[in-house]
Amino acid sequence: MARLEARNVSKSYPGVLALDGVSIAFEPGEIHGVIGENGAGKSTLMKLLSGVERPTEGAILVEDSEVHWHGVRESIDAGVVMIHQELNLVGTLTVAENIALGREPRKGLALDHKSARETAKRLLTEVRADISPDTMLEDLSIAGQQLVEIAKALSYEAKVLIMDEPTAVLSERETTALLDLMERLKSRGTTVVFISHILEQLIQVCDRITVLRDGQFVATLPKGECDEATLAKLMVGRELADYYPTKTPSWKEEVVLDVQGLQVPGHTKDVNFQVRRGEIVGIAGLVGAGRTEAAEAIVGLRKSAGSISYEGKPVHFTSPRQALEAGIAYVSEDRKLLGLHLTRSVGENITLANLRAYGSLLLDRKKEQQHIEHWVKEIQIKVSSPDVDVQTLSGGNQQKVSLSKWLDTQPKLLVLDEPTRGVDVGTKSEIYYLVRKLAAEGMTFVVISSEMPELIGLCDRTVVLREGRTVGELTGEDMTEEKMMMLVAGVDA
Amino acid sequence: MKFGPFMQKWGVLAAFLVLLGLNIVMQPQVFLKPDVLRNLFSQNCGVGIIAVGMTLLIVSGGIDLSVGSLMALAGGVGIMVMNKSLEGHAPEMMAVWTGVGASILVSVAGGLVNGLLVTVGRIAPFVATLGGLLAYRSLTQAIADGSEIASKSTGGLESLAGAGLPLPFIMGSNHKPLMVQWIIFVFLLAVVAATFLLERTPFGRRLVAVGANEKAAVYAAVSVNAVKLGAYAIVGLCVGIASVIGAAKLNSISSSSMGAFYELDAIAAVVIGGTSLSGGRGRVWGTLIGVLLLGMISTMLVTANVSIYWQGVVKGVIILLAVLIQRGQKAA
Amino acid sequence: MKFGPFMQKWGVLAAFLVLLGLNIVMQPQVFLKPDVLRNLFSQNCGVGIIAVGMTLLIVSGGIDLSVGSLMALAGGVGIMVMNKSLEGHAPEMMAVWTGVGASILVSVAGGLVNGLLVTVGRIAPFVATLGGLLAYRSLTQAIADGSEIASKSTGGLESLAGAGLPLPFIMGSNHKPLMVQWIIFVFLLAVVAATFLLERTPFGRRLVAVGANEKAAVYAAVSVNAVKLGAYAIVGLCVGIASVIGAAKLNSISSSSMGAFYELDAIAAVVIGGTSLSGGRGRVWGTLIGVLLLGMISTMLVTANVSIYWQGVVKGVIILLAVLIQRGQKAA
Amino acid sequence: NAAPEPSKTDPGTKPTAQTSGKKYKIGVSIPSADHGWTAGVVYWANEAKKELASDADITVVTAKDGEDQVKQLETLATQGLDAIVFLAYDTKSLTPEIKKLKEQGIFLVSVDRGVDTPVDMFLAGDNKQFGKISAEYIVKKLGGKGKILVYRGIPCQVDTDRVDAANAVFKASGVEVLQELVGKWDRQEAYKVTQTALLKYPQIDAIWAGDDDMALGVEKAFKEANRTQPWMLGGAGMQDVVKRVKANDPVFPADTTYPPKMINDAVHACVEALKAGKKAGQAQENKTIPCELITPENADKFTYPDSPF
Ligand SMILES: Nc1ncnc2c1ncn2[C@@H]1O[C@H](COP(=O)(O)OP(=O)(O)OP(=O)(O)O)[C@@H](O)[C@H]1O
Ligand SMILES: Nc1ncnc2c1ncn2[C@@H]1O[C@H](COP(=O)(O)OP(=O)(O)OP(=O)(O)O)[C@@H](O)[C@H]1O
Ligand SMILES: [Mg+2]
Ligand SMILES: [Mg+2]
Repeated sequence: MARLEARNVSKSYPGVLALDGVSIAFEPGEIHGVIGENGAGKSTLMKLLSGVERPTEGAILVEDSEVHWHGVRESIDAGVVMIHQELNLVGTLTVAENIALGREPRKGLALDHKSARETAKRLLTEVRADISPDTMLEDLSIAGQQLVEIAKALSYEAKVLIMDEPTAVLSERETTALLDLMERLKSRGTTVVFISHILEQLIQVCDRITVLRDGQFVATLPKGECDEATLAKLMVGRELADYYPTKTPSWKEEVVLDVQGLQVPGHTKDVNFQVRRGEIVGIAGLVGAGRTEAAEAIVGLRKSAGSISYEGKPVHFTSPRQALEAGIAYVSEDRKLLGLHLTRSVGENITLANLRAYGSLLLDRKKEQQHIEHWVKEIQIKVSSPDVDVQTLSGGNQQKVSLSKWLDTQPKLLVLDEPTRGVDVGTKSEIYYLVRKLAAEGMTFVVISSEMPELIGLCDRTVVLREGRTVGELTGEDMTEEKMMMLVAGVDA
Repeated sequence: MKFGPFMQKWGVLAAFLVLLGLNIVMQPQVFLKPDVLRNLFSQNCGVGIIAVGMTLLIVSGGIDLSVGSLMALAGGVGIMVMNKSLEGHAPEMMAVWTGVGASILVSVAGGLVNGLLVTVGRIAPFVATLGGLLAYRSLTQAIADGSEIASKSTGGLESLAGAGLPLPFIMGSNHKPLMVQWIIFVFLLAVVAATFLLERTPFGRRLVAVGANEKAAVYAAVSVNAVKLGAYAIVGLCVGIASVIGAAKLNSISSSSMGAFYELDAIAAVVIGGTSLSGGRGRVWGTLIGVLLLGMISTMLVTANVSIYWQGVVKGVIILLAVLIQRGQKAA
Repeated sequence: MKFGPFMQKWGVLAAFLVLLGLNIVMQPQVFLKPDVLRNLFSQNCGVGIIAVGMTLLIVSGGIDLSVGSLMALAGGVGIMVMNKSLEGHAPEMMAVWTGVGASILVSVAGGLVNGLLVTVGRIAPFVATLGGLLAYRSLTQAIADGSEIASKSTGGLESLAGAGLPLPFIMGSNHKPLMVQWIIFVFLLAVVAATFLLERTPFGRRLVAVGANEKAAVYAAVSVNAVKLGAYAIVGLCVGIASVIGAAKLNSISSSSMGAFYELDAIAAVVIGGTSLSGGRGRVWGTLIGVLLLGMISTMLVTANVSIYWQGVVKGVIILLAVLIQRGQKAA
Repeated sequence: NAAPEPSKTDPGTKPTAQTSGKKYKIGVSIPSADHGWTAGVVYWANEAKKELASDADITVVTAKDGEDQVKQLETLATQGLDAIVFLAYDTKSLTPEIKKLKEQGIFLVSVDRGVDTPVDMFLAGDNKQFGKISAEYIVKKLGGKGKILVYRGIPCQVDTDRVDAANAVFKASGVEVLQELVGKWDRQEAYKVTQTALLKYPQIDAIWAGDDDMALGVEKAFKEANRTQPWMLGGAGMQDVVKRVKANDPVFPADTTYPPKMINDAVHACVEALKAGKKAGQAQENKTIPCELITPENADKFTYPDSPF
């Protein structure tokens, strides 16, 4: 008897058929992976299964009886809990209060803070998060928030726990802890549904993996039959030959950016690195290493001390506008809050940073349209029309919009912060090729990433930060996961 | 704590104390009298209680423009019910309390109507309650023929706003122990209750959640509509209490001027107090100081004999200064 | 298109047309007169132009409560400058246009002050402009001693609001071709210009971006402060134009009542028109309909001889109904 | 425009109305009830509407400010009215519109405040006289010396006229005006500012309040503070106060008339004039409604049991 099942469900949004007659069943005590390209319908399917949205057609069944949920309360009562792809927490409440929200423990009339805090502490320990329950949520990094989200989901003690790309914002250490946690949940009989674009993780923990493509069910493979090549082929519908582009060194000797002794109060103490023209430089580090802050300081988003020189001249930008005028652009890791205008259209988002190129008084809408179409095609943004709101896009496609916004400004130096977070393998590979191609044409890249294979596969060189300091640099043959891991975590070889 | 965050947190209090200090220095003969402080509280009880309720509502992401009109309506109905009771020869205080009950009933009902328009009707709070601002006032004028509704109570109603506790050792300007009216305690009680509600109860935490991130609240299975409705009902209750205080003070209500502009004063006090108009964060004690600050400006305009034509400039500038020293705050 | 989204988009227009239809059916002798429609436009030019500016400001996430007071101040200063000019024996129309210039100067300056308080001062728009609401009005009363400021122009100032284009074939109720005053064209021009600005220019895109997600706008290299300042200046300009229209219509301005409650009417028109008070999306044509809808309610209350005491109820209920049919909209 | 042009708007009704006593269409435009006295005006206008229901079809509209009043008059003008009775919110602001109405041949009756152009009938209240006689009474009763408080209303021409006239009298006498307080013609407001003023002034001999509503608020504040109640003189002949004057209440030895009923008189006069065949555009007929001092002796004359003010 399946614990949770979707039978022939379809879901349509205005202009989009997101799901087309999908059937899927989850058994007790299994870890079930779900994969598919961006926009394949994974999140939509999970929203139907967790009562957030209702199917246009088909049925949802819990232990073989059909359910018609009207809201999250009912699905939670039935034992189905979902961690959404986008964070849904309250910034102005503490971690403990967020975890307790909706089911606060009481002492008389009042909220029982002590018990809420203890529960939070216990759950945070379970997800291996070193976070105080009294921290304001908005003071946490995205990774921290994601861990809180997971802790909150655990607190429901659900029978089915759906996790929609929980690892996208986590670094190695937290990811490993999370995969462990899944195993423990499974041994307690919980069903875990796990969505991810990192196939390696899926293969490691899943008992079965279901593949979706274009809103349709493709296949469900048992553990033994899953390997990266097969899965990728099922997802994309073709063979993925060379995942990373070949590293043809395209850089020149000229140093474009030279950062020396960069200090961002409270975040970095001594960041040093150089970037040459046409080079792709990676920056590795654990969450909290200060990579994002260093990048933000460079483009004028944060106050900093130390020296930065760009194209041979010392610079000190006080706003991204100045940085952009000099040719430096920064793609934020937090696409939801900082990278995108969710309530505006795809097209508007893509051209926002580059409006000057479309006229100073009047917008050249034809030219704008051409550029928008170019990017939608170039990096395969799956969208029915560029006029729809970005918030209706799937997570990975939103990431692509954020990327296009900056590519459209044609910067000389582009700083990418977690550029492929939530992007499917097929498109990821295409983004790598695009970056390589642009580098060959003379564009310079700084790539901040928590995925080591990505840094290794894409970058010419990787700078490692630890606790706000540059602790090393790896090039060529030296760029291996072991060496990088050691530098990142500060354990001596 | 650094200066910036310190001021962000305590700036409104600092502004209040500075203004009080200035007043004491410039007019010691008035501002050193304990009566002044007592009056400051008693005069601003009504708008203060409403502002306290409004704080909770604004934290939840709502707003209520109808409070002043609803106050007139509730007060008017209350007095009429009381008068009817008295005509039926009910004992004075019983009639008075019947009237009080009617006022509270009307105002809570009014609050619920606002809440239903916002939740079930899915109308933006600003417009939903703008309708009330117009309609409740008009209704009051209709039942009062545009004029006053006078109470037929002989002292009973007034007693609600009078009397109180004498403060030992502290002499009022009439050389008798200073009386602290009960209504001041009601106001302070409202402040304490709202603080408790906001910061110590599940409901309070849900108010914050709904105001800060409605979707997150939905996903956490919080009944968003119930929370919102609750917030509007609380404002209604506060309006009801304020209407009783207003009616008791003058033993009558004016259908056209009672509560006029209270919405603006209450919202101003909330915002000056450091609560963000965009919801999700707020503090009741700040509102208390905001109310007292606005009240003190009014007192000051009288004692300093500021020309009527310049009063607005003085008031406007002081408000801006009070808020400027809290700058760095998130935009409301 | 389904009914829901259709109504969300066109509901306000539907509400307007339904109300117009009802009025025509119930009072054909009034509402079939072309004068009535003409008056609807001419009477609401002033508040309409301000509402148009306010739409852009609200889209950018701001709000301006000071518009009514600033209008009085700008109008007052304009008339005084004109009178001085006339006393100096300047030619009538030159004096008039000098006054117009002064009004515009004052109002744009006032708008910029608001903008600076919000951007550099980092004060929440609501409070920043609440200060202006009080201060500008008070300043006007101070320069006018609380009474009216009469123009010394003999017809020149009035001519700005008079005359216009005669409509061929359409007769007014005085049996002469109906005159469409220039100010109506100014209003319509403002609507077109603002629509264009919002939808066809980089500035408009930035306004929207700042209102929808200010932080993301900063990250997208938008000069947020410049955009906000621009929005406040535009509102200032609109206020200036409205003040000239107001002064020209009345050949005087009343320091205490000119522009009173314009902030409320303008904001109401914007919200009724479907622009979200939380910023990031809005439409100028909706505001136009919102202004006309509110104007028609006022006209209707006069022509239908609704009892004075019930007018507020009627107005409130119609506003709510007009917004109810657009429901499903995001809360403002 | 000496003779009335034949009605241009609604040829059907006007001639018949004039000849056969059929219904006149009359518009009444007044400020909205934002304080006690204007509430009285609204009440009396509505009374007139009822009283004259058989003779005239009366539309009463209230304006929230001067501009609003202009708009309402514009709208009324499209209605084919025989006459308009108005109490100007702002006199100068209304003048251009009144000129336009005149051109349309509508019979115009101005009440209380004059506009800057002649109309057909003007029932004038006299705010300057109001200020003068009330102040003179105070000076006389105080014997030319003493300390008083003056209460102002909402800033506008009426308020300025009353207060300036009163102040002129006080200045010329030995009576000292301690302070002008702002009571906005409202009981609550006056009560509030008095509470504060009481802390400042140990001795107050009398009160000049520009309106009875304020006087009642002042009285309440004194009572609450347990202070010796000074006597006071308010204005506008509010019924509660008139009753107390009549009963020889020491707090209210007298009052000044400024009856909101003037609007009612005006509507009646207007209908009379129309019935008598008076036409628009002939000479202006002036009536001044004198401000009188109400004393216990003549109080009966000013009693209207049903009036809300
Ligand atoms: N609210 C909505 N309105 C319109 N279209 C929507 C909405 N939500 C999702 N869609 C569309 O449905 C399709 C499936 O989206 P979904 O989010 O389920 O993809 P996904 O498989 O989770 O992709 P990703 O890996 O990028 O997260 C997409 O084309 C998306 O644009
Ligand atoms: N020393 C510290 N003490 C407390 N909190 C810190 C400290 N350093 C960083 N943080 C918090 O942790 C977060 C770390 O994220 P940050 O973006 O700086 O790291 P990162 O190196 O960019 O890693 P990632 O991009 O993987 O999140 C910051 O937002 C900050 O709030
Ligand atoms: Mg997804
Ligand atoms: Mg980072």
